Amino acid sequence: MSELIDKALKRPNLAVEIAGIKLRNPVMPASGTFGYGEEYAPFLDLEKIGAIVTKGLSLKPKAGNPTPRIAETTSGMLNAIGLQNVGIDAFVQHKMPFLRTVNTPVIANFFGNTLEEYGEVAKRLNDIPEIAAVELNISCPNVKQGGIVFGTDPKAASEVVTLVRKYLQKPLIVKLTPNVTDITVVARAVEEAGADAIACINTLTGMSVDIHTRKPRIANCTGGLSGPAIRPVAVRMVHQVVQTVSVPVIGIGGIVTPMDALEFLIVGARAIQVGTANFVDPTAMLTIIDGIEQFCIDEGIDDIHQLIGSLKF
Amino acid sequence: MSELIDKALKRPNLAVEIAGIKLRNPVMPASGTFGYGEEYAPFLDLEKIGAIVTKGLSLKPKAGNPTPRIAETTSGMLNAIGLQNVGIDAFVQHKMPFLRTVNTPVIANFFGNTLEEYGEVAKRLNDIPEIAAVELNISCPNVKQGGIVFGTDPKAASEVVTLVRKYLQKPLIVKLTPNVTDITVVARAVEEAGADAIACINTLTGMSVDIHTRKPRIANCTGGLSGPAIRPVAVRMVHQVVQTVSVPVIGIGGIVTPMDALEFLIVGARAIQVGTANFVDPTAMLTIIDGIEQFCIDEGIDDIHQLIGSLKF
Amino acid sequence: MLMRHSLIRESKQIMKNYRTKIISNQEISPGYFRMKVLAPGFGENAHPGQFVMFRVQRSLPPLLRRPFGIFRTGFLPADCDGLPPVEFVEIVYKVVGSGTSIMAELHQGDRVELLGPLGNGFDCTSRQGEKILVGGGIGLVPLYMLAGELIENGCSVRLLMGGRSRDDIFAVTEFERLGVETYISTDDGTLGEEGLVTQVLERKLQKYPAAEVYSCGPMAMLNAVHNICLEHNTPLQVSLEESMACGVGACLGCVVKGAGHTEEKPSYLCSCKVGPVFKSQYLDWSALAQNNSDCGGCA
Amino acid sequence: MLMRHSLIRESKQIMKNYRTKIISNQEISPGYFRMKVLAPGFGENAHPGQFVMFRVQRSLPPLLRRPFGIFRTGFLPADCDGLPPVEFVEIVYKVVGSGTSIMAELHQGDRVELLGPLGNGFDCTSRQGEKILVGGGIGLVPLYMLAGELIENGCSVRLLMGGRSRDDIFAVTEFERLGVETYISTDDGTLGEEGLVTQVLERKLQKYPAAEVYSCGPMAMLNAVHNICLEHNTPLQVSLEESMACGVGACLGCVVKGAGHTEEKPSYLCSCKVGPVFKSQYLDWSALAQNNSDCGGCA
Ligand SMILES: Cc1cc2nc3c(=O)[nH]c(=O)nc-3n(C[C@H](O)[C@H](O)[C@H](O)COP(=O)(O)OP(=O)(O)OC[C@H]3O[C@@H](n4cnc5c(N)ncnc54)[C@H](O)[C@@H]3O)c2cc1C
Ligand SMILES: Cc1cc2nc3c(=O)[nH]c(=O)nc-3n(C[C@H](O)[C@H](O)[C@H](O)COP(=O)(O)OP(=O)(O)OC[C@H]3O[C@@H](n4cnc5c(N)ncnc54)[C@H](O)[C@@H]3O)c2cc1C
Ligand SMILES: Cc1cc2nc3c(=O)[nH]c(=O)nc-3n(C[C@H](O)[C@H](O)[C@H](O)COP(=O)(O)O)c2cc1C
Ligand SMILES: Cc1cc2nc3c(=O)[nH]c(=O)nc-3n(C[C@H](O)[C@H](O)[C@H](O)COP(=O)(O)O)c2cc1C
Ligand code: FES
Ligand code: FES
Repeated sequence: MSELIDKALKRPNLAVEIAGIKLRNPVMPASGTFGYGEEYAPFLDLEKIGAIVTKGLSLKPKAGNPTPRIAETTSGMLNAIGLQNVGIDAFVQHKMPFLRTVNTPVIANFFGNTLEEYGEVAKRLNDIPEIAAVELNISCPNVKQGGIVFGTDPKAASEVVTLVRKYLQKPLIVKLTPNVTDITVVARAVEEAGADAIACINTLTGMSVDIHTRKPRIANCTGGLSGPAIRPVAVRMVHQVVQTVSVPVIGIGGIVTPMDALEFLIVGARAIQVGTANFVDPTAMLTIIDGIEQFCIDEGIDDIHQLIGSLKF
Repeated sequence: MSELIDKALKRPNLAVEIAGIKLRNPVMPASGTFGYGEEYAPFLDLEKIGAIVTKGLSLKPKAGNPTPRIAETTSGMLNAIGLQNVGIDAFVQHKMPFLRTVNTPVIANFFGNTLEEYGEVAKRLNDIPEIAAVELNISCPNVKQGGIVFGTDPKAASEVVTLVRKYLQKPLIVKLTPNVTDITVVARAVEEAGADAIACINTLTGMSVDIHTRKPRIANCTGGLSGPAIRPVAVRMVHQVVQTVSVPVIGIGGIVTPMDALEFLIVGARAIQVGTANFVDPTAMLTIIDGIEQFCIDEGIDDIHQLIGSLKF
Repeated sequence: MLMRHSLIRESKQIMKNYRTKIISNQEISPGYFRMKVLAPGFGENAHPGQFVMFRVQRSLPPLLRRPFGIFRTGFLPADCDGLPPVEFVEIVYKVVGSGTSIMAELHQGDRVELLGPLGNGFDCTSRQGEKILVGGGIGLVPLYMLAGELIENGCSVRLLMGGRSRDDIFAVTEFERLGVETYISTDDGTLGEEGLVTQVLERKLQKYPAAEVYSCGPMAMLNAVHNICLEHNTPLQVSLEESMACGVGACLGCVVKGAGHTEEKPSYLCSCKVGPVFKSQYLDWSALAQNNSDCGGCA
Repeated sequence: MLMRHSLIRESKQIMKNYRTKIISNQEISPGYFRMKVLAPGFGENAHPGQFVMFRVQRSLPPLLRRPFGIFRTGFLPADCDGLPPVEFVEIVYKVVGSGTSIMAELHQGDRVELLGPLGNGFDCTSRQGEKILVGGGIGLVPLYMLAGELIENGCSVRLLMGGRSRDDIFAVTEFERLGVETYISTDDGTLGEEGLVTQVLERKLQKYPAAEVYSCGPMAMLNAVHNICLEHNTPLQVSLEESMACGVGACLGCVVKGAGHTEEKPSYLCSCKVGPVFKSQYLDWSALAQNNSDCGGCA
C-alpha cells in the first residue's frame, strides 16, 4: 500500500541531455513559431519547458516575403514567412536581455543564404555565452548555387555543417528538410560532418489556390506545410533517422497532444519540438509535458529513457 | 433576358481528352480506392464519371501485406495494402465482364516487382480491347535492385517506361510518387521515355505508433499517407509538373470537395482522381462533378479548358 | 424479416447510402449508447450479422466512416395518423475513441449518413436444434437479430453474455422477450456468475453436445471460444471486427488470414465482404489471435 | 473603462488565454452574429481597436484561431444575489467561412477559448474636437468602444456606416445611445443614403475640415478613405484585417508593408502587434490596395 503511494508520489524523471545540454524535460518550441520567447511569456512559464528555440537568425536583418504569408489547409497551415528576423546584432541587443532573465537553455536557430554567411553567423553565435546550443537550419536555398536547397543535397549539407563546425564550440543541432527522397542519406552526411544532434522535420513544401481569384493563397506561391497533417510523415522520418545515426534526434512535426509527442519519443526521438500547436494553444507545451509525465506514471516508467526508442517492431 | 436564360440552360462542356482518350468529364477514381468498379456500382452511376481506374494489377495474383493494413491519422489515412490484387488472368476472367457492360472508359493501373514483370503485364494489357488506357504505377520497390523504388530514381523510371512503351500501343499514363526531392526530374524522364500523360501524386510515406502497445499502427511499419492532409503537397507537385512537361497531367491527392478538385484544375491538371474520399462518401465523385459544373456556370465558363491552367501567378 | 438470404450477391444490390437523421441516441449503460436512425426500406434487406458504415458528421474528424453491427431494425408509429410508420435501424455502440465520442454527443434530428446493410452475416438457415450464442460486451450487438431469426426458425437459443463488469451487459430484457435463455457472467462478479463466459460455454456444450455456436466479442474471447468448439467438434461462426476504410470490398484494408495461409501461399479474406461473419474453420486462428492483440476497443 | 493606455508594453502584461464559455450567441442581422463570452478581468485591460484570438472548439477544424475585434466589454447582473456581476467580452462576427460557420452553431454554455486583449488599438487620448468614424460592414465592430472612449473624452463623434445593403448595418441604436451621430449609406439604397460611405465622408470633411478620421472596413473602402483624407490633409487611423496565425507577434504571418517599403529596403510591420490599428502615414498604401484584393471576407 505505502509502496503504491510512494510510486504515485515519486515523479518520473523527464530530464534528457541533447548534444551535451541538459533539459529539464524533452519539450521545446519549434523555431519560428515562438518568436524570441518573450512573445509567449504572458501565457506560459518559460521555466517549465525544456528549452527555448529562437526564430531563425541571419547575419543581417531579413525582411521576409510579401504577403499573404500564411493560409490554413486541412489540419495544417502553409507559411512563407521568408525567414524574416531582426538579424544577429538586434537579437543580441534587444532579445538576449530578456532571455538572460529566464532560467531555461536557449537554442539559437540560424541560417545563411550562402556558405560564407552560415560560417559568419556561427562565429557570432559562438561568442554569445548565454546561448546553450545552436540549431542549424539547412532548408534554405543556396543563392550562389542557383537556389538549390542546402538540405536536399548531401554534399552541400555536409559542406555547410563542416564549415559551421569549424567556428563553433557550442553543441550543434542540424535541422533537416523532409523534401528529399531519402532523409537517411542527408542525416548520415551531417552526422559525419560533425552534427551533435539532428532535428527533423522542417516543413513539407505545399501550395494552395484561391479558386475565386485563381491566385495562390500565399504570395510566394508555395509555402511550408506544418501542423497535424504532416505528423505521419514526420514520425516516419524520425524513425528512419534514429535507425541511421547515433547522435540524438529531436522529433518535430504536427505535435499537438501528449499522445503525439509520445509517438515521437517511442520511435526514438530524445526530445521533441512543438510548432504550429503554439498558435492553436499557447499552453500546448505545458499540457504536453504534463501528459508525458502522467503517461510515465500510468505505465510505471520512472525515467523517460525507458520510453525513448521503446518501439516494438 | 433570354440571353441570361440561354446561358443558364447551356451546360458548360466538361469533356476532356487525356492521352487520346475522351472523358465525359475530368473526374475519375484513384487506383486502389475503387476496387474494380463493381464494388461501388450500388452507390453511384458509373456512367456519370469520366473513367474507371482499377486496383493495381500484377502478372500473378498478389496477396498483399499482413494486417493491420490501415490506420486513420489527422485528416488522412495510412495504408499498406501491399498491392493485393487478383492478378491479370482473374481480372480478365472475373472483372472485365462487368466492366464491359459499363459505358465508361476503363483505365487499368498496373505494376511489377521487376523490370521484366512490368513488361509482361504491359503486353497482356495491350491485348485487352476494352481497356482504354493503362496507368503505370512506378511507386513500387524494385526487388532485383535491393528494393529501391522505381519512381524515386529518374533512370530506373525512364527504363521501366521505355520498356512498357515498347509493348504498348494503348495510351500510357505514368503515375509518380511524391517521395522525391524533385518531382520535375522524374516527370521529365518519364515524358522523354514515352509517357502520354502523367498522374501525380501517389501516397506520401508515413508512420503512426500505438502508444499503448508501442507498435506501429500498421503491420508493415510504414504506410502510404492519403487524404485531405496531403492536398497542399499534391497541388504543389502538380503545379511543378505542369510547368515542366507538355503531356497532360492528372491531379491526385486529398480531393474531397469540388473546391479541392478546382484547385488542381486551376494549376493545370487536365483531369483529377478521387481516392480516400470514396471511402468517406461513395457519391463524392458525383458531388465533385456537379460542383465543377456549377462553378463553371457561376464564373461564366462554357468550356472547362478555360479553367484548366488558369492560375494567375 | 422472413425472406432473407445469406447470398452476398443479393444483399449487394440493395445496400445504399442513407443520408438521414437520428431518431434517438441514449446512454443505456455507462459508456454504451443506443442510436436509432431513420432508414426507410433498410429492414427488409438486412440480415443478422451485417453491419453499416456510419458517417459521424459532414466535417472532419473523423475522416473515415466507422463500422457498427446492426442491432435491430423496426418501425415506430407514425407521428400523425395517415402517415406511414417510421422505419429505423438501431445500433448499439461503446465509446472508445474520437469517432464514438462525437457520436455520443449527437442529438435527435442531427444529420448522419450510413451505408448498408453491408457484408455477409450469419448463416442461420438451419430450422431446428440447439443454438448457443456467445457475446462479449459490445459483441452482443449482432446476436440480437440472430437470436430473433433463429427463434423464428424454430431453434432453441441460449445466450451467454460476458463482460468485465455489469456495465458491459445490456439488452437482457430484449433478448429474454425474444424467448432466449440468458446466462450472464462478469469478470468481477458484479453481475451474474463471476468468471469468464467461456466457463459457461464449456458447461453448456457438455449439456448440449449437438449445439451450434455463434459468437462475437473481443479476439481473446473468440479465440477461447474457437478452442473449446474445436475440442467439442462443434460448428462455430464468429463475427470479426477488423479496421475498415470502405466497408464494400474496395480498399482491401480489412482482410484476415484464411485457414491454410502461409508466407508462400498467402490467403487473405475480406472481412467486410466475405465476412464479418466467418465459419471458424475458414480462418487462420494463430494469426488472428496475434494480430488483433492490440484491439483494445472492445470489452 | 477609464484608465486606458495606448502603450503596447502595458497591455502585453495582461493579455491572457481565457478558457471560458459562451453567455449568448445571437444572429442580429442575416449572417451577422453577436457573441458574449464570460471573461472576468478582461474589460479593464481592453483598449478600443484591440482584438482577441478565438478558438472555436477543442477539436479540428479549424486548426488556427480566428481574430475578432472587441465590440465591447461589460457586466451582466449576477445570477443570484451575493454573487459578483458577470463580466463579459462581446464580439460581432459575420459568417464567411468554415470557422465562423461553426461559431454560428455554438450555444450558451459551450466551451471556447480566447486570447486577449491583443494588439495595439486606436490612439484616442485626444480630449476634444471633431471625430469622424467610418465603418464598412463588419468594420463597425472596433468603432463602438472607440466611440465610447472618444465621447467620454469630450469629443464630438460622427459615425458613417456603410454596407452593401441594410443587412450589413447593425448596432445603430447602441451607437446612438453613446451620443454618436450616425449616417447610414448602402450600395443598394436599402437603408440610408444610396451610394458609398466615402461620398458621405467627402461632405463631412468639407463641413469639419479639422476633424480626425478613424476607419475600419474592407480594403477598397479603407483605400478610398485614405485617399480622401490625404487630399484633405486629415489625420487618419485605420484598423487592418490581415490573416493571422498566432496573434502575438511570434509567427510574422500578419505583416503589412510600411511606408517607404522597397524591394531593397523592405519594411514589414506586424499587424497583430504594432497594429491592427495604424496611423495611415505609416503604411504603404499602394501595396495594401493590391495585396488584399483577394480578401472577399468582409462586407
Ligand atoms: C464489422 C464491425 C462491426 C462492429 N460493430 C460494432 C458495434 O456494434 N458496436 C460498437 O461499439 N463497435 C463496433 N465495432 C467497432 C467500432 O467500429 C469501433 O469501436 C469504432 O470504429 C471506434 O471508433 P472511434 O473513432 O471511437 O475509435 P478510434 O479513435 O478510431 O480508436 C479507438 C480504439 O478503438 C479501436 N478500433 C478502431 N477501429 C476499430 C474497429 N474497426 N474494430 C475494432 N476496434 C477498433 C482502436 O484500435 C483503438 O484502440 C465494429 C467493428 C466492425 C469492423
Ligand atoms: C484584427 C482583426 C480583427 C477582425 N475583427 C473581426 C470582427 O470583429 N468581426 C468579423 O466578423 N471578422 C473580423 N475579422 C475577420 C475574421 O477574422 C475572419 O472573417 C475570420 O477569420 C474568417 O474565418 P472563417 O474560418 O470563417 O473563414 P475562412 O474559411 O478562413 O475564410 C473565408 C474567407 O474569409 C477570409 N479571411 C480569412 N481570414 C481572414 C482574416 N483574418 N481577415 C480577413 N479575412 C479573412 C478568407 O480570405 C476567405 O475569403 C478580423 C480580422 C482581424 C485580423
Ligand atoms: C510560421 C512558421 C515559421 C517558421 N520559421 C522557421 C524558422 O525560422 N526556422 C526553422 O528552422 N523552422 C521554421 N519553421 C518550421 C518549424 O520550426 C517546424 O519545423 C515545422 O513547423 C513543423 O512543426 P509543426 O508541425 O509542429 O509546426 C517555421 C514554421 C512555421 C509554421
Ligand atoms: C487503400 C489504398 C490503396 C491504394 N492502392 C493503389 C494502387 O493499387 N495503385 C496505385 O497506383 N495507387 C494506389 N493508391 C494511391 C491512390 O491511388 C492515390 O494516389 C492516393 O491515395 C492519393 O489520393 P487521395 O488522397 O485522394 O486518396 C492507394 C491508396 C489507398 C488509400
Ligand atoms: S473495408 Fe475496404 S475492403 Fe473491407
Ligand atoms: S499573427 Fe503571428 S505575428 Fe501576427
